[in-house]
Amino acid sequence: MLNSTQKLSYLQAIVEAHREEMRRDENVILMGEDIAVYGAQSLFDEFDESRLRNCPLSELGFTGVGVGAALTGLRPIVDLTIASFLYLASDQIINQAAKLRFMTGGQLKVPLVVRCSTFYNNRTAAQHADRPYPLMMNTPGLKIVAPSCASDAKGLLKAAVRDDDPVLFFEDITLWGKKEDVPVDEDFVVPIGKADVKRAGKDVTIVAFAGTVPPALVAAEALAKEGIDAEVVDLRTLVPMDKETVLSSVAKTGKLVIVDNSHRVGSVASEVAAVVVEEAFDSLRKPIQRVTAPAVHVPYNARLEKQLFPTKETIGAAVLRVV
Amino acid sequence: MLNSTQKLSYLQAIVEAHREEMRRDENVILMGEDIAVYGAQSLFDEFDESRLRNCPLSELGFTGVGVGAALTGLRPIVDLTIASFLYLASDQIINQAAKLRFMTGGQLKVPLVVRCSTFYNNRTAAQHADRPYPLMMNTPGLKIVAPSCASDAKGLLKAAVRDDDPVLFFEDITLWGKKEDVPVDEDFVVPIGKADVKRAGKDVTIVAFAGTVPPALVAAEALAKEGIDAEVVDLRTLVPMDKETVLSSVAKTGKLVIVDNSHRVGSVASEVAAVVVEEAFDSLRKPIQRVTAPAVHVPYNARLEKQLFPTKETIGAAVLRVV
Amino acid sequence: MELDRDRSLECYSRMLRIRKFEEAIIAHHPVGHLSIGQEAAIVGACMALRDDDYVTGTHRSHGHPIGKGADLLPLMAEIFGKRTGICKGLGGSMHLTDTSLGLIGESAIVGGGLPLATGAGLSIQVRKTDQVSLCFFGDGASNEGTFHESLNMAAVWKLPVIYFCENNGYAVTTSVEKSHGQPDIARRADGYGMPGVIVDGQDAEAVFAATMAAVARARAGGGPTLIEAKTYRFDEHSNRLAIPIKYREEEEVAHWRGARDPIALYRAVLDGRGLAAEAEAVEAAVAKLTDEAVQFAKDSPEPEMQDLIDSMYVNPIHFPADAGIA
Amino acid sequence: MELDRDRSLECYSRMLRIRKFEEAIIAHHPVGHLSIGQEAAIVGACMALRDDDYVTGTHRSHGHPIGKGADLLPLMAEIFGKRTGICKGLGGSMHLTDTSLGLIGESAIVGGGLPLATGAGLSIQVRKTDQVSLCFFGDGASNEGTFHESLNMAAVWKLPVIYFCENNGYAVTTSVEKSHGQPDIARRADGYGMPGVIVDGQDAEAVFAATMAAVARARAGGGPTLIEAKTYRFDEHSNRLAIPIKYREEEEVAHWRGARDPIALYRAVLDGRGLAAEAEAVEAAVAKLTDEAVQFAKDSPEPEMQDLIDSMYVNPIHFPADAGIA
Ligand SMILES: Cc1ncc(C[n+]2csc(CCOP(=O)(O)OP(=O)(O)O)c2C)c(N)n1
Ligand SMILES: Cc1ncc(C[n+]2csc(CCOP(=O)(O)OP(=O)(O)O)c2C)c(N)n1
Ligand SMILES: [Mg+2]
Ligand SMILES: [Mg+2]
Repeated sequence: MLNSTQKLSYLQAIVEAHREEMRRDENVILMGEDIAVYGAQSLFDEFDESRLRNCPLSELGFTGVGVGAALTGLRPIVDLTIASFLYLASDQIINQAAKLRFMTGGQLKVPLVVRCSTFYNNRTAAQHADRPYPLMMNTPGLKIVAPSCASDAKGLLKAAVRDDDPVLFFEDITLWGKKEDVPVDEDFVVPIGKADVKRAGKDVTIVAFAGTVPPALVAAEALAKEGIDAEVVDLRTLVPMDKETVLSSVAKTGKLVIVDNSHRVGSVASEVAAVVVEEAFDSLRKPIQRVTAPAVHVPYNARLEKQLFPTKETIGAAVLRVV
Repeated sequence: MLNSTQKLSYLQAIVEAHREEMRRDENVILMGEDIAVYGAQSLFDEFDESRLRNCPLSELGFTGVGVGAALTGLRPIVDLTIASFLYLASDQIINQAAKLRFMTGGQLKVPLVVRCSTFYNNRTAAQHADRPYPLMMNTPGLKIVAPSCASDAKGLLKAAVRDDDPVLFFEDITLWGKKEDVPVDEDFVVPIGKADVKRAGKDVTIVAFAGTVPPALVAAEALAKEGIDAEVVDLRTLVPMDKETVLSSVAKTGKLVIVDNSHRVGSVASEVAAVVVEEAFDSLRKPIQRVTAPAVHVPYNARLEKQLFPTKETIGAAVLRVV
Repeated sequence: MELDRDRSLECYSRMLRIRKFEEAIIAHHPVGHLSIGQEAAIVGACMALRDDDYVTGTHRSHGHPIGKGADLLPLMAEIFGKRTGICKGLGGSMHLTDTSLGLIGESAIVGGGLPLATGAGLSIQVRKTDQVSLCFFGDGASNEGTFHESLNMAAVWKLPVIYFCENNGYAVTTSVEKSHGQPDIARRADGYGMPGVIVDGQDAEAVFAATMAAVARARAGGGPTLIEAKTYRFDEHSNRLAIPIKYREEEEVAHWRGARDPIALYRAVLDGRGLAAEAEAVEAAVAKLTDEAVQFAKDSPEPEMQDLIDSMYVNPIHFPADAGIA
Repeated sequence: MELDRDRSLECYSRMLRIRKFEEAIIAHHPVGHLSIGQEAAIVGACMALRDDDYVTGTHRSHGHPIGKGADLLPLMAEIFGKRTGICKGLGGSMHLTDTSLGLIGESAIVGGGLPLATGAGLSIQVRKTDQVSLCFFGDGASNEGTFHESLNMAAVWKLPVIYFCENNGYAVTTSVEKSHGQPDIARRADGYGMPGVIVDGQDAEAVFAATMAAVARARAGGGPTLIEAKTYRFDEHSNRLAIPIKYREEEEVAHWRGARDPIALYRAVLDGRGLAAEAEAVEAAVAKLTDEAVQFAKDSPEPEMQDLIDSMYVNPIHFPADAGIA
């Protein structure tokens, strides 16, 4: 099977990762609300309902149940479905999952994956459309990934399931349908903590992740036509961040544009900017540009909603401000 | 009473702010667990239990009750007591308090204050010692304040109670006992969104807030003896941040050290750094230094715990790296 | 409890307005979660309220404002995302909140409205008015922690709140049987020392009677009540969500649609009271009103970025300057 | 249910170990929340468990590991914040978690242990072992949303979980009467379709019997039980918290301390069974053990930054390099 690939959408790749990991290890289970509705119905053909738990609407409770199960031999994947529900579960993730190993002096481990999907540009308005990537970045003990394509989604989810520490997995629904050739190797994993240079370039660094990678790549192609050679670094992991890849790209280009669908203040982009200005100040030749959603809520009206998120145009414009 | 002052501790100043605002407006109420234990017992002498609600242990619920009360004519102050419990209440703050005005097209307002206290350096270990300032910075619609002294605590709390938007008020227990002359004027308010230059200087800017201001000031005095004239800017409000004061200080000094008790990754310090590198790049002459708690949890052991937080020594050392 | 002639026709009209409003949505702008099948539960409850009583609702938000008597035009414009919408096109289908009639939030966060309604109850008690607060929520929502925390607080403090569960048997694809330790949500009330009442949610006047009793108790200072109306959602969970599995039997759906349609049932009641002609007049009026609402929505302009900005803060600070709006 | 001779002496020993351990804390290192007065509830419950059964606890964390039979020395060292502590001095007084005896977390977030214990129950069910999971929590914790969500899930899924409420009448200064819609926490079980049992928490063997029944039910696949042990905290909420108000009557405290001391009561039971001499031997042994524990704690070294670093991750990535450790 090595080296063969399979055309899968981002969401199918996620489901495949479940299937392979559930086959590999009978301690892997999936928990969440209406599992079948969120893409995983085909798993019911192969696995028992005991390992596919449709949960009551109790996000804090079932996330904590996942933690307790992880403490006692299982490797649960908890699907919170829409990322705007993460707040409800945040106490069990921050105060329990991220801390229990530490607080017990290393006696315990919490091999838990928490999935959630950012549901923006989908006309569901402010209570469904958050992209709360930054929410848990400040919490030590957690790993946070946010893939931008089907292969990375599959490989990172498999890495997350195999990791003995808790991992928060952000999916991007604007990518759910995007198809790609995905490795079928059942041991294909994408390492947590490694960024990926999705396009090499020498004039400017564009750091992006999740749903901002596709427009960043399109912007880079458009800029290439104007003779500007942009490097697009896909973070893939938000925590622990692959500083090395970002810093060495900036060392080369001297200019940095960070693209992030989260709101501007306290964003992932802010963290990247802080790291770079602290550690690569001497390579920086221009002000860092953060291209983010503005600090306003997401409206229902689709035309307005669309205006909030970074596009190839706003990314391109930011690059033009610094090259 | 104008211009007179009264010696009050930080916690007493907070209680005085409650007293004055509760006298001024009968719609102001206080809700929380064991109110009397958290400093406000003297309010019971003056106000009815109807306005001083000892709540069951239901943080998400009673915070949401505060939101509902704010929507319908009251101006509740919800005391979550220890900031580590904020996660439990975060959904009602983020998805309701911060969004309801927006989502109803401006029909509603949410004059709510949520208090919580950062409980670090207090030997209570990781589940009590968080300083989750960054947690809600990414949420539009909220205002977030974190005073560093008794006067600011009183003035900002009064401003928060009078504000028609939801305000999150972070207290710092390492400051609770610190006394100061506090204005007794019942209309003394400290405006939200305004930083305060706590010490003027020309060589380097130290941005601090809450419990990091006292060691920053001590460090600045020590540096003065070595001929380094540091300016200490107390942010006071984290969101909406007073960029102007920070940027004009950096324009003068060209060097920036940010001191923040939150964990390093995704910290308040990161946001300040991002703003400055974006908007004042040309004035910056040295790498920005973030002096923060490291990205590890807070241990019970007091000697180790103490090593995690910025001190006058680590602040001084950071300044010396850039001057 | 029988409604008098005028109120019974108003009740019928509101139920019909929900039905026709949503049929128009299906025809003209298919978004959102429909209340078709649940009209008697919603309107029966609202008929027991005054205009100044508070209501919180859910993602299934169309019925509640209509039940409370709201004007259809701004509601329909909201569905279309227009500036003339009740929420300026910013809230949309899950959030039809008409505050002029005491609605204080339709929460698309399941269970999110329970504390809000409880807070309105607290506010009433502190301000010493004789209003009440009614909280609509679903069977699924009753498993959220907010349900527990809210009902307990209301019971301890004897708040004037009516917790009204629209138990339609399912939360998306998950049945009450598969998600609740036992299926009668009202039975949970006893744990809080609160009365729990089960009522036929397809019978508008039965719902009205149960709610009237709870409202009377609340206004008299007797504290909260939990009412569980057994009802049914005729359509799928949401117009916009494909459901890849079969989670309820076709016969079950057919039975409720056929034998338990609350509008048909109430029409029969009105007929029995000799009000057939009046009911027909209501039907004509509602049809006309719905058409008007669709036309109004279609003709209305979309909101602009400035509307969005204006809706963020009462007291903006460094805003919008520092918000990073492109 | 009467414990046999050896088990009754073990029960007495564990109760006494809790008492003496905490008296030593008061004398030598006054931190934390004491379980004095609640020993029968804790130990009675633990006597019904096997070593491989799971337990979660609370901020009042000393009793649970001792009740489960843990070695006192690492527990005392933890109180002192030492490297030889059960949690290397990182967890401390509210978190005495000895995982070798199935303890999987003493949560200082009130209510935080309820989902963890439920998750252990799920794990048992998926892995098909015959273990059970027992969750200690307080009366105050029963008002957290996690209580509701956990009990309901356990009931739906028939998980082998015993929810054991140490109802000591107060959460800090707030009485059950002022914070619960009605004061019997066990009465909430019915809402989840789960048995709810009230037991005298000062009577070790009564608690043992009630827990044995719940454990048997759980092991047999019968699902969860809620047990409420009515007990009392003899001391203040925490050694470290000044309480500026009077929230309980001195007579009440005196009554429980005098007439309802679980250790005195159980000693009388043993005496009645002719085990006075054996009980005295237990007392001597516990006194000696406690002294040893204090000495061990005093003599032990403090943890270093490296211990802290080593405890963060199983699989560290860019760590500690990027953590910003000074
Ligand atoms: C906190 C939260 N969890 C999950 C969802 C996704 N969701 C939307 S509606 C719904 C089902 C709600 O069921 P119920 O309360 O019975 O209301 P109904 O849809 O039947 O009217 C779910 C799971 C949500 N919006 N909020
Ligand atoms: C979520 C949360 N809220 C508040 C607190 C502060 N607190 C610590 S113990 C306690 C009282 C707990 O009462 P109960 O559950 O009855 O346990 P007891 O202390 O009586 O053993 C409170 C309010 C906390 N630690 N966690
Ligand atoms: Mg339902
Ligand atoms: Mg208690």
